[in-house]
This record gives sequence, structure tokens and C-alpha cells, in this order.
Amino acid sequence: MKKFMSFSLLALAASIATVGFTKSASADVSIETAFIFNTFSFAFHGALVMWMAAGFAMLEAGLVRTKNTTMQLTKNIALYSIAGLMYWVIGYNLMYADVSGFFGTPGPWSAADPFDAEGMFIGDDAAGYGAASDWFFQMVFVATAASIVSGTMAERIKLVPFLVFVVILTGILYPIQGSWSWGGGWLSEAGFLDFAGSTIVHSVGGWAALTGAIILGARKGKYNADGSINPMPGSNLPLAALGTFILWMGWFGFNGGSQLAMGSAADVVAIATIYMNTNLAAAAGVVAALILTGVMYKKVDLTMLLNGALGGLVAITAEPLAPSPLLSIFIGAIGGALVVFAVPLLDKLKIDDVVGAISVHLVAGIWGTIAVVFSNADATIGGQLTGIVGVAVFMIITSAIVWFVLKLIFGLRPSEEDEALGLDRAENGMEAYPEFGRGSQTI
Amino acid sequence: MKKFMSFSLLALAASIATVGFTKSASADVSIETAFIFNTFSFAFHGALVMWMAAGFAMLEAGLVRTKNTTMQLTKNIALYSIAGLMYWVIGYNLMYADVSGFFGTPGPWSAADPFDAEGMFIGDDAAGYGAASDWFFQMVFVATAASIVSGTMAERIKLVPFLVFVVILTGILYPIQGSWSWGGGWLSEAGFLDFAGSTIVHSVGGWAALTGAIILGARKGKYNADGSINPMPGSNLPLAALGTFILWMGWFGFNGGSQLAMGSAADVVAIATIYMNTNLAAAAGVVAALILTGVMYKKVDLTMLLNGALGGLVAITAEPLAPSPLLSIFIGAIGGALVVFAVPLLDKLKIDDVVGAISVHLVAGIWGTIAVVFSNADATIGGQLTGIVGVAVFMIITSAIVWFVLKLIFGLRPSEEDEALGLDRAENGMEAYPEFGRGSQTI
Amino acid sequence: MKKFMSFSLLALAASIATVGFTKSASADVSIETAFIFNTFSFAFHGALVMWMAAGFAMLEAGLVRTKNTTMQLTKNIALYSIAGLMYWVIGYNLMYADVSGFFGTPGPWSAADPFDAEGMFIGDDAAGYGAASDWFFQMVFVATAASIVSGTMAERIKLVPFLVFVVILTGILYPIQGSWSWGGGWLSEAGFLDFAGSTIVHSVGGWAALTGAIILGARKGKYNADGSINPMPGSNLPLAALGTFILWMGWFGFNGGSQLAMGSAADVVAIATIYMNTNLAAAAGVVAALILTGVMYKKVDLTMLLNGALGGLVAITAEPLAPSPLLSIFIGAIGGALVVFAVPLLDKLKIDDVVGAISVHLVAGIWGTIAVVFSNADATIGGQLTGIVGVAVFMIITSAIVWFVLKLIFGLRPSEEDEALGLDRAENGMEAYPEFGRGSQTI
Amino acid sequence: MKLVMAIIKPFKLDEVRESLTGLGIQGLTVSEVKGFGRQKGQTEIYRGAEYSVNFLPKVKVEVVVADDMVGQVAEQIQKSANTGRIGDGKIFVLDVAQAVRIRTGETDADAL
Amino acid sequence: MKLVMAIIKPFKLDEVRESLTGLGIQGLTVSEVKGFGRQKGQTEIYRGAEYSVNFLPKVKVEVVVADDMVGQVAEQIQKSANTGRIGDGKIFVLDVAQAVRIRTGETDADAL
Amino acid sequence: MKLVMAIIKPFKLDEVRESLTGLGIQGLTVSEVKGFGRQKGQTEIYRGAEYSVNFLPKVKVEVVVADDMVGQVAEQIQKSANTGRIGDGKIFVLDVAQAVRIRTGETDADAL
Ligand SMILES: Nc1ncnc2c1ncn2[C@@H]1O[C@H](COP(=O)(O)OP(=O)(O)O)[C@@H](O)[C@H]1O
Ligand SMILES: Nc1ncnc2c1ncn2[C@@H]1O[C@H](COP(=O)(O)OP(=O)(O)O)[C@@H](O)[C@H]1O
Ligand SMILES: Nc1ncnc2c1ncn2[C@@H]1O[C@H](COP(=O)(O)OP(=O)(O)O)[C@@H](O)[C@H]1O
Repeated sequence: MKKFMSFSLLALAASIATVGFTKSASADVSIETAFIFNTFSFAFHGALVMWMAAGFAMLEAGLVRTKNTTMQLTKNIALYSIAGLMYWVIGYNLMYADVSGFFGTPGPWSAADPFDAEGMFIGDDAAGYGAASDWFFQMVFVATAASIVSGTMAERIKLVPFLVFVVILTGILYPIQGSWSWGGGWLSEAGFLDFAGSTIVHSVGGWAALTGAIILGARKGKYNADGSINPMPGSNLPLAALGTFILWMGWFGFNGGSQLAMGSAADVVAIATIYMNTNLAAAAGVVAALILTGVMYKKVDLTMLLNGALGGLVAITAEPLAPSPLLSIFIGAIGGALVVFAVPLLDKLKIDDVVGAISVHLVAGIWGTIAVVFSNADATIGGQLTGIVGVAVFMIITSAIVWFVLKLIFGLRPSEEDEALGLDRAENGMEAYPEFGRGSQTI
Repeated sequence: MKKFMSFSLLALAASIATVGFTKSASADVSIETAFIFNTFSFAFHGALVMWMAAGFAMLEAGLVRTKNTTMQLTKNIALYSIAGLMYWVIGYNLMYADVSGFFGTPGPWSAADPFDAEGMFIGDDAAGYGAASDWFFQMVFVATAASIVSGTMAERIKLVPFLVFVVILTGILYPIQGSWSWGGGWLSEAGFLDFAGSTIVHSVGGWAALTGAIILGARKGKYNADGSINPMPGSNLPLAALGTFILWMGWFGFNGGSQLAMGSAADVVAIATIYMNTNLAAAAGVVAALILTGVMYKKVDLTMLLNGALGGLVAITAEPLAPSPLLSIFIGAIGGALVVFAVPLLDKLKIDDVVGAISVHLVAGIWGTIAVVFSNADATIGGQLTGIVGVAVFMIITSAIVWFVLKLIFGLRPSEEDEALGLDRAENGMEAYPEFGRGSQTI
Repeated sequence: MKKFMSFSLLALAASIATVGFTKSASADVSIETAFIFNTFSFAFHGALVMWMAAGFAMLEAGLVRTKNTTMQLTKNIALYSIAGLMYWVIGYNLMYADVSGFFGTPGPWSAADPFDAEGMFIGDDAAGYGAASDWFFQMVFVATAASIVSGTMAERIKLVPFLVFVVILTGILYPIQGSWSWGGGWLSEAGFLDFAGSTIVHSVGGWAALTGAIILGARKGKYNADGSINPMPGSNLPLAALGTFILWMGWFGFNGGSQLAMGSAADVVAIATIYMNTNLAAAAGVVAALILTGVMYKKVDLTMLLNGALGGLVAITAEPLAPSPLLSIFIGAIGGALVVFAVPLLDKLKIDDVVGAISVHLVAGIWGTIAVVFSNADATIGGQLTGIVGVAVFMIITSAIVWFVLKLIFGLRPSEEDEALGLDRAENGMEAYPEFGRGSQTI
Repeated sequence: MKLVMAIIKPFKLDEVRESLTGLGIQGLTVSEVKGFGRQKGQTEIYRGAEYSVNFLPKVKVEVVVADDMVGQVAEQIQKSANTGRIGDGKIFVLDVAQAVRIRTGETDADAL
Repeated sequence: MKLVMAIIKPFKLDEVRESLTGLGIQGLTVSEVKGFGRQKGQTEIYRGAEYSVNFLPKVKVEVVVADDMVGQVAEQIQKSANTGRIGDGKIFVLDVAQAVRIRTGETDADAL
Repeated sequence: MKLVMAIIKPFKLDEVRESLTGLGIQGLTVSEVKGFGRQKGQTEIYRGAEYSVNFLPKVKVEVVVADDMVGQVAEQIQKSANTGRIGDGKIFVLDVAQAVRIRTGETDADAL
């Protein structure tokens, strides 16, 4: 029920009460001071979430094979850029402007701030904030959803259809479903609660990625005829680890900023609590993956630890404030453990998810959305499942349609030869590490 | 007209009014609270700009060839350190202390804060801030200018003359021209406007780099006798992409912090608006480069997308607050597009700019400085051109003199053999990736 | 005498006075506004310190050989996670809850915030802050101590005994000694001053690492029978440089956040001053190492510059507020210089410190702790030595015991064959760069 | 004994290996090489500058076999590495005077 | 002259080099290769999927020596590269028709 | 046919390639190797510890040519790879019994 934002501040104030703190009645923090804190919180936390774009880029560049690394970087910087433009052109207003129940009012975003004609501050609400800061914070979220798709479908989708999908995902699909909950539409009325977006951001990307991966098919050579799997190890694990640390850091912005205010003691305590719980869940996800892979495989799989951290983070995202530390650890540990089991399961189903994004963002996202009921008295299993299923149905159907149309128009896959050669040479005409090993052009 | 800082706070308060907001007249934010916000804004945004030093280091390490990577890292960490020392020893005061019109008063910086002998706060100005925070914020800017030089002249300049140039650039050249505008000197009186430094920081670095590149000459083998070009591809594109993301993030500090205050609703709204516009311009720069290289070359050149992002960022830097989102997108897109054309143009002129820094920081910087007139009613073409030309003349002449003197004393280039061997072995005695490919010492 | 935290706020307020500023007597900043600032300072600076975990991971991954890179990343993400869990389970309370003089009260941490039953803010102290923010900030420090151990003992310690050591270090050893000083125990009464932890964090890690390195022995082949040394160059210097830049940035959080408050002009000026001094010391460390290696070896050793930056940072950590800029430069330069001499000295003693962590964190940490007397009138040589020696004796004895017990139970070293093969294949079953050079699985 | 040295396209390596193990070959050695030949590299554009890639990635397979296997081995390699397009590579056969298995000291045919 | 080509385990390189310089050998050339042989790679698990590593890292040492040295050279390599475990590698000896030192133009025995 | 194998300094590769194409050679194969020889590596200092670099980067060029070309090929390589300084490298010539072009199945002289 969070993130109603500009259009439902009263509901917001009410919802905060439910998670443990009310705003101070003593007028201890002036309206303008609160306005500064709130606005800065969006700007600062938004910058942290922007940083997650780098995290996804590094994680994915590290987990693909060398011959597709340049392309993976290209996709990541392009998708972040496209998301940022589309969300201004249409996305924000479609999600938050006069939401009817099923979507808002498309059109470019523009600011409305509490200043009079002379530029005097005339805000009258301790929950006020600058419009641009809110736009910025919301914008960085949509890019996250698109990053998930790029990770799963890496190494075998052509650049152009991928980018067109990103245009539609970030401009239309994400905002429409977002309007249902954070925009104040039917899902929020159905009692669906998703604090920072386990479902609304992560599962949305996950469903689009899953649908895409099925339609696109696996990388050539990944699954052998006899049912065995041919691992294609990530080419640069330090990059993958760096990406994970970046995401971890950025997640303080993702979850902390989703408190949507910092202008009271209650809000800032909430933010600090969210930082703590977010960190505990991620740590628990790592330790769960560490123990599980150590015990099951006798060797510790670093890529699973990285995915485990992210699984823990995604799981705590639906409710990072209300849980106790112990419950946060539990939610994160299960999130990490689910990833360890989901990754090979998807392989068994011959769904080729290059970086484990479906396991991390969709599977742990569903878990986290359900786990809200453990700590938030306002949440119901029914409400949570309604949200999960509603978003699933919408995203599967719409992305399937978009993917099929793109397949018709552009074709999704490069030629077999181009796939074997690598997208870097085929579509970028350059190599990520031209001088290393056999890729060298200098010899 | 911004950044008068400690020495012209009244002028500052006036100038803020011109960009759209005035400070709230209601005494809603106490003087001390405003002081805290302002000071924290400098510290926080300064830390983000410091982070750009890492961005330049990674970008440049990724775009040079393996054999010069260690040296490029050495130059980057050394230049950031030297800049930080020189700006304390002499630079800050030369730029801001009692500026006469053409320069300030050289000497080490020292703090003057509004506390009485007992340490009681006695500030009486809502625009006040801690002196050290301002020093810190100004200091990180000067390092940016030096990073530009290191990128252009990479792979063929010896360490010692480069570092001596950095000493002079950061201690003397940058502060002198900075005193003309941000220090309140003649350029600011001529009506020259450069909010965060498209000209004052980026073009300054760009002119020094251009002058240096011409005097130094191209890397051996870069230009063939028949006029054709011999590309020397960057050795590690993930590092280059990482560097770009770091710079993008740091730019929120660069532009946002240049509001120079956060102690009022108007200021924080300005900061948030700057974040938004900065992001839109960078995104537009990426998309412009994506479309242009895709259409012109049929392949998408990742290095151009990275440069395009930076071109958009540099372009919006001269005025990141006043433009509408649409105008920001336009300014950024042109910035990115200019880079795509400037890079091959410089090659045609046989000016060897290893990382594209002249195209990014100088060309897009000039564009951005001119584009101020589109949104800021106080700006005039005349005033802007005066600034561009004034800085150009000063920087070209002074850097040329310094480069020639350094050439006489130390010689600028390593021996041909050392250049062929790579500076890493010649001057560092170590390799960046000793175990990869043919560089391995273990076999 | 700093960091008494929740349990000795009065002492804290007193100690701040000693370092140059008192809190404003004018009630200019409301209690709740100050509470927000203080809490946010912990959260923000804590996030920066969390980021140091990435810095250590990259630095260490860059300085080990390729065949141990995956393991080094595994150890780093695991130790950060374990530290975060253990410090909740027992560490925080052992360090800060009802400290008797020699340790606190073990048990899981839980929050106590100044809100009444209705969630109204009832704080009455301008130095107040949210409990979770303090926990978060303290937690990230303990991970730093553990990172030091992983760096020194890299490439030859098995994963399981290492992780068990981390459990004990972060849950028990670090908190116990921390309770002596920051927890208000006997060392703080003895007048020992260590603002942000040159001794309490860095030397603690350093002593554990030194003890461990001696018990563990050197990497096979590192020291030849004839006394000569066989360097094993770091495999990826850009990663090492990135790690250093990350640590540098994170250090603003480490030292700046250790002001423990931001709710007054005096506090925020202190924070800004700390940023400045921290940066000056790091810069001076780099320049010292640059000049020394340039002069002594005729070639500039990048890895020493990186270590030099860290040496400067560690040295200024014990007192980053009181020194003048010039003194900060001096302290940092000596810190950097000490590292340049300590690294080969340890090699002569056949103590194999893979990343130079003992030189950086222990040697420069001792220097920094002593250097407090130059600027802080409350510090005495006696008090400082008491702290250095007290911590040394405790850490050497306890870690030696733990290492010996772990040796008995698990054995510390992998088999010679596994060490030759590399821990990545032996214990992770995967390679960091599987496609590069001879490690490739695809050929 | 003969050393059969084949320069092939990298993505054909697995097929070649399988075809050789099909003949009972128990060992071979592979290296990464760059080939210059009739197959000209594409013209690429890097930062606006056109250039031609002279050296293309290839894989060198070296396998020592008894004299009577050379014909089949060469044939199998030629078949399995063939795409029919320029740049498929070459097979060269060289005489080997002696072979030793390091582990056991066995020589010649026994060493293979 | 003969070319002695040895495929050995990478960590044995230094011992092999030292044993050869002990014989007065003044030069040799080394490359990184991958070996497929009786020594099967371990079965590894990557992200839950089992697979066997077919190609193992080896080092190829090439040294050209006068005919009368071949025996000692092969013997020294065989001894110093030996661990007694599978995968120790092979030594192959090939005829060399001619040798030239590029610096001086000296040929054959003088070129080594 | 003969296999001419040259170990040269890396930065001489382009000159060597051009001198060979000047002779009408249409293909060659190159690999990255490390050389140990009379040319001793510099003594380097890493983190205060001196050590000598034993193995230096070299490039191996392999080109198979008809018997009557061997003289010219070796001569051209010797000239174009020469710097006159120690470490310039070696040229070795080996007999090739057979050559096949994988694409077409052509053999021997036609395969080159
Ligand atoms: N004379 C030669 N000596 C050594 N290697 C050669 C020779 N000719 C070709 N090669 C190798 O064979 C590869 C393929 O040769 P190329 O002429 O491109 O095509 P094709 O094999 O179809 O005739 C080259 O890239 C090179 O590695
Ligand atoms: N017939 C062969 N031709 C070329 N190289 C071979 C051949 N047989 C083995 N090798 C090389 O020797 C290495 C060791 O061989 P392997 O059969 O595993 O063990 P061993 O040498 O103990 O018999 C292989 O990895 C491969 O590089
Ligand atoms: N006997 C040999 N067998 C194989 N390669 C050799 C031999 N001697 C030298 N080389 C190679 O030739 C390179 C140059 O040899 P070196 O003795 O250093 O100088 P020069 O060629 O000037 O005599 C060495 O680095 C090595 O790669």
C-alpha cells in the first residue's frame, strides 16, 4: 500500500501508522525542514538506486561469456537510458497521474512544487517533497525491472528487439501494473502490500524475463540432447562480485528511500531500520547459499553466493521495515536458499537464464511478497496472492504478445553463426578484452 | 555567476534568485539547520565528485592498451592526490581569496567558521556553511580537470613531466581562470554564466589536453603514412563501462552540489531538478550515440555510447537547473551526437586523443556553455562566448608554455623502445594483468 | 574516548568539547531535527563503510594470483555477511551493553527508540539518534577488521577455518576489546583516545592477521632457500586500484560518521573537517609512496601507491578532526612511507602478507594512534601506548589460541597440490576468468 | 609416428575431438593461435575509423599417432572441421622420431 | 638437430627449466596449451549442473638441441616433470633441418 | 614442404608478416609464447623485492612453404625480425610430410 506518492498522501500517512510509527504531533520539525529532508531522501536514495544500473551491468558482464560482454554492457547502459527517457515521456503519469483503477493518464511528466509566484515556499504538509525528486526516485526503479530481462536473455537476443521491448516495458507495461498498487489502483484497494517492490519491480522484470526466455529458447549448446547440461561459466567473476556489492549498496536506496519521507524522527528511524533489515537479509542469503552449496556440492559456488545475496535482498524488499532482525534473517535466508534450488530447476526445465535473474527476482520476489504477512498485520495471504497473480497474468500475457510481435518484425535471435561468433563481433564489431587470450587483435 | 563562495555570499544569494527560486522568507528553517544542510550538501556531493576520480581511472584504464594500464592507474591516483594537496597549498586562495579581477591571493587555505571563542555557533546567514566543506567540494573539481589531460595524453607521456604539469594545472592555471568567474573576477562581471563548469572545469581540462596532444604527437603507429588510421582498441571495455557509470553517479554531486546550498525548500528542489536534468541529458547522450553509430556504421560502438553519456553530462553542466526536461534531453542529445562526430574528426586531424576526452569535455563543454542561453534569461551569447574564448586563449597559451618547458627539461615522450614495450614495464616495472595472455610472468 | 554510543552519551558530549567545538547553546536546531540529522548521519556514513567491503574484495581479488581469485571473493562476501549476523547475535551487546570494564553483556541486540506507545517522538536530547542506525554503523566497522585478515592470509588458508575465525573475531574478540574503549571500559578510563579506530579496528585486524600469518606460514615458493624472495605479482591491478578508490570513498563514512552526530553546526563542521583531513592524509600517503618508490627503485610501484593511500587513511583514523591540514598531510605521509618500508621488512622476516594488510593496518595504525598526541591535548603518550599494547596483547594471545585450535580441528592449509592448483579449483570448483589464458575451459 | 597438426576454426574443436576419440585416439594437445590467410578479416569500424582485422582466432590441434593412423586421422579432421567456407584451416603432418610418456618412461607407440 | 617438444604439468615448468640449464641448454620456448588425455578432468558442478572438464591446462616446452644431446634432454625432462600420476605428459622428438639465429644469421649448431 | 618456425620479438610481427606476403606467402599461423634464452630479463622490483624475469614474451610464427621457398623465407624473416640486439630469436626448419586444406581437401603444394 506504499508509494501512493503525490496522489494519495493521506492514504500514505495512514499506512505509515500501520508499520509501527506515527509522525510526531509536536511541531518539532518545521514544514520546510521536513520538506528538505523528504526531498533529499528521494534524491540521495535515488542516486543509490541509479548506481544499481552499474551493478546489473557488472554482474551481467561478469556472468556472460567473453564474446558477449560488450553487448551486455551495451544493453545495460542503453536500457537505463531508455528507461529514464520513457518514464518521463509517458511512464510516470501513466502510473501516478489520476489513476482510474487500471491505469493513469499518459503524457509527459511535469513538476508542481509548493512555491508561489515569487518563489516563496508555501508547503503546508510535513510529508511534502520536491516533485522532481519523486520523479527521479520512481524513474530509477523502472530501470531495475528492465535490467532483469537483459540478464536472463543475454548472449542470444539481438540488440534492436531487446531495446524495443525495453521501450514498451518501461513506458507502458511497468507503469500500468504499478498504477494498480503504488498508483492507488485496484490492487491497493484489494489490500495488496509491497513496500519497495518485490512483486511490483522485481517479479515484473522476472515475469517478462521468463516469458522472453521461453519464447527465445536457450543458448545453442546449453542443453545436450541427452538431457545433460553444458555449463557456460561466467567469464569474469570479480566483475560479478563487484556488481553484487554495488547492488547491495544500492539496495539501501531502493528499500530505504521507499519510506518516501525522512522529515520526522519516525521516518528516519524507519529508514535506519530498513537499512539494518536489508543488510541482515542479504547477509543471511549469502550464508544460506554458502552452507547449501558447501554441503550439497562439497564446493562453494561463488556465483550462488552472489545470487544468494540478491535473493535475500529481493525477499526483504516487500517489507523491509516491519520484521524484527530475526525475521529479516529468516526471510533473507529462505530467499537465498530458494535461489540455490531454483537455478538448477530452471535448467532442468531447459529455461536458460544466463545470470539467474528469474530465480533471484521472480522466485525470491514471490517469497518475499508472501512473507509480508509474517510481520505486517494489515497484510493478508489473499491480498498478497491477488497481487502476485494479478501482476503475473498481466505481465505474462502482455510480454508474450510483445515478444511475438517483435519476433515477427525483427526476429529475436541472431543467426547461428553470429551466436557462435558472439554478439560482440556480430553486432558491436568490437571485443570486450581484445588483447586477452585468443581474442587478441594485436597478434 | 555561481560559486562565488565564501567571498561573495551576497552575490550568491542574488544569483540564486535568477535561476527560478528565491529563498523562503518565512523563517521556517533555522539558521543553524540551514547551515547543517548546506555544509552536508558540500560534504556529501563532494564525496560523490571524489568518486569521479575512480571513474576516470577505470574509464582510462579500460580504454588504453594492456601494456599501459598500470601507468594509467598510477597517473590517475597520483593526479587526484596532487590536486588535493596543491589546492590546499595555493589553489583555493588563488581562486577565491580577495580576487582582484584576474586572480586571488596565493597561500595555504585555512578555515574561518561562524563560531565564537567558546565554540558557540554565531552564524547569521541562512546561506552559511562550514569552510572545510566548501574547500573539499572545490578541491574535487580541480582533480576532474586534471583527469581529462591524463586520458587524452595516455600511453605516450612519461610520468614525471605529466605529474609536474598536474602540479601547475591544479595549483595555478585552473585556479587563476576559476577566479575570473566563480571567484568573482572579470568574467563574472562580463556576464559569463557556467553553473557547474562546462567551461571552467571541463573545457579547461580539454584545452590543456588538446594543446598537450598536439605538442606531444600521436602514439607511434596510430596514423599510417597513407592517411589511414590504425585503431588501438581499449583493452578492457567492462572497466570503461564501469568508469562511465561511476562518472554518471558522481555527476549528481558535481552538478547537484553546485547549487551550493540545501538549506531551503527552493535549494533542495533545485538540487532534485538538477539530478533529474543531469540524468536526462546523460540518457539522451547515450541514445543519440546509439542511434548514430547504429545507423552510420551498422554496428553499435559501445565506446561511443560511453563517450555519449559523458558528452551529455558535460553539456548539461553549464546549466543543469533552468532547462525543462525536454530541453535537457535536447542539450544532452546534441552533446552525445557531437562526440560521435568529433572523435573521427580529431583522428582526421591526426590529433591522438586516447579516450576521447577532448571530444567529450571540450567540444560538448563549448556546446553546453552556449546552450545556457536557451534557458537562462540572464545569459547572453556575447557573455558566453567571452568566457569560452577567454578561457581558451589563457589555457592554450599557458599550457603550451608549460608543455614546452617540460619538454626541454624532462622530455615528454619515452624512448620508442619504451613506448613499444609499454609504459607499464618501462616506468612501473610491472604489468597490469601479469598472468593473462602473453604478459604472463608465471610461465 | 569516542563512540560510547547509547550507553554513555554524557561522556560523549563531554568528549566532543575536547576536540574543538561545543554544541550550540542556542536551541536553533530542534531536538527532533537534530535526531534526524544524527540518525541519517549513521545510516549514510554506515552505507559508505559497507561499501568498503566491496573495496576490500576488489583490492584483494586484484592482488592475489588468478588461481585464488574466486576464493578471495568468496571469503570477502562471506566475511561481511558473517560479521553482520554475528554482530547482531552477540557482538554489539558484548561491546556496548552495560560494559563492566572488560566486556559487556552478550545477547542479541534489540532497539530502544525514544517513542511513546503511540509512536510519538519523546526524545529529549540533541545528541539522540535511532538505535538501528547506530547498530548499522557499528556493524560495518567489525567487517573491516575481518577483511584485513582475509587479505594477509590469502591464497593458502582453507575456507572453513577462515570463516570460523571470522565468526569468533566478529562475534567475540573485536567486541570485547572494543568494549574497553568505545564501550567505556578500562581503556577509556586510562585515557586512551582512538577517534575512528586506528587501533580498535585496524590494528585489531592487523594483529589477528599477523598472528595468523606466522602460524599459517608463507605461500609455498614465496621465500627461496637462499633467502631471496619470489614475488607473486597481483593478477589484476585495475581491480586493486578500484578497490583502493572504493576504500578511500568509504573512509569518509568511516571517519566522518565517527563524529557520531550531525545535529549541530559544530558537528557538521567537524564532519566536513574530517572529510578534508582524511582526503589530505590519503593524498599525502600516495605522494610519499610515489616519491619513495620512484627514488629508491627508479620505477614507480603502483601497488605501493595504493597501499600508501591506505596507510595514510589508517594513520589519520585515530584523530581525523583535531589536526590542521598541514598536520594531516604529515600524518598521512608518514603513514604512506611506513608502508613502503614495512612491506619489504615483513618479507625479510618471511612473514607472507599477500596484500600488505599488516603494513597498512597495523603499522600505520600504531603510528596514527601515537600521532593523536600531536593535536589532541587530552591524549598522552602513556594513554596511547596503553591502548596499543593492551589491544596487542589481547589480540595476539586470543587469536593465537583460536588459530591453533582451528589448526587442530580442521587444519589451516590446503594440501600442497591444492595450493599449487589454486583454491579456486580446489575449494570453489570454478575459475575467476575461465576463458582467459591457460585457464580456459572452452578450449 | 607422426605429428598431425591441424589449424581449425575454434568452434569446431569439440567436433574434431569427438571424431578423433571415435578413432580411438586417447590424447591430444590444443593451443590458441591467430591465423593469417586467404580468409580476410572483416572490415571493422572502431570509433569511426575503418580497419581490417588481419589475424583471426584459430585453434591448433596437435596429435601424435602411429604411422598407420595418419590417413584416418587426417581424414577425420578434414571432415569434422569442414564448413566449406574459406578459413577452415590446414592439416600438416610431420615426422616424429621418438615419443616418451613422462609418467612411466614408456616410449614410442606405448607412449601415445 | 632435434626439436624436443614436451607437454608437462604447469607447476613443473621451473624444475624442467632448471634441469635443462643444468645440461647447458641456453634457450627454450614455452607456450600455454590445453591437454586432453587419459587423465580425465574432475567432474565439477557449476550452478548445480555437473559437467566434466575435458581440457586441462598444460605447458608445452620446445627446445632445439644438437642430435647428441637428445637423449639426455629427454631423460632430464622425463625425470624432472615426473610426479608419477596420470597426466604427467609426453615428450616428442622431431627432426630439425636447419636453425638460424636471427640476430647474427649464424646457422645450425651455432644458432642454438 | 617445410615448416618454418620462427621465434621473434612481438613488436616485429607486422614487419615479418609483410616481408612474407611480399614473397607471395598466403598464410601463416602465429602464437604467443614465452622465451628463455641468453637475453636475460631485466631485474625488476616488486613491492621492494628484486627478482629477475626469466621468461620474456615472444611470438612464434609458423609457416609451411614449398621446399624451394625455404631459403628466401628464412632470409626474409631473419632480415625483418632483426634488431641486432640479443633476444631477436631463432628460425627452425622442419620437414612436413603432408599438407591438406580442410575446406577443399586439396593436398600438399595446392593446400598452402
Ligand atoms: N602456409 C601456411 N602455413 C601455416 N599456416 C597456414 C598457412 N596457410 C594458412 N594457414 C593457417 O590456416 C588458416 C586458414 O587459411 P586460409 O587461407 O584463411 O583459408 P583456407 O584454409 O580455407 O584456405 C589461416 O588462418 C592460418 O592460420
Ligand atoms: N597422442 C597425443 N598427441 C599429443 N598430445 C598428447 C597425446 N596424448 C597425450 N597428449 C598430451 O599429454 C597430456 C597427458 O596425457 P594423459 O593421457 O592425460 O596422461 P599420461 O601422460 O600420464 O599418459 C595430455 O593432456 C595431452 O596434452
Ligand atoms: N634451443 C632453443 N630451442 C628453442 N627455443 C630457443 C632456443 N634458444 C632460444 N630459443 C628462443 O629464442 C629466444 C631468443 O633467444 P636468446 O638466446 O635470448 O637470444 P638470441 O636469439 O639473440 O641468441 C628465446 O627467448 C627462446 O624463445
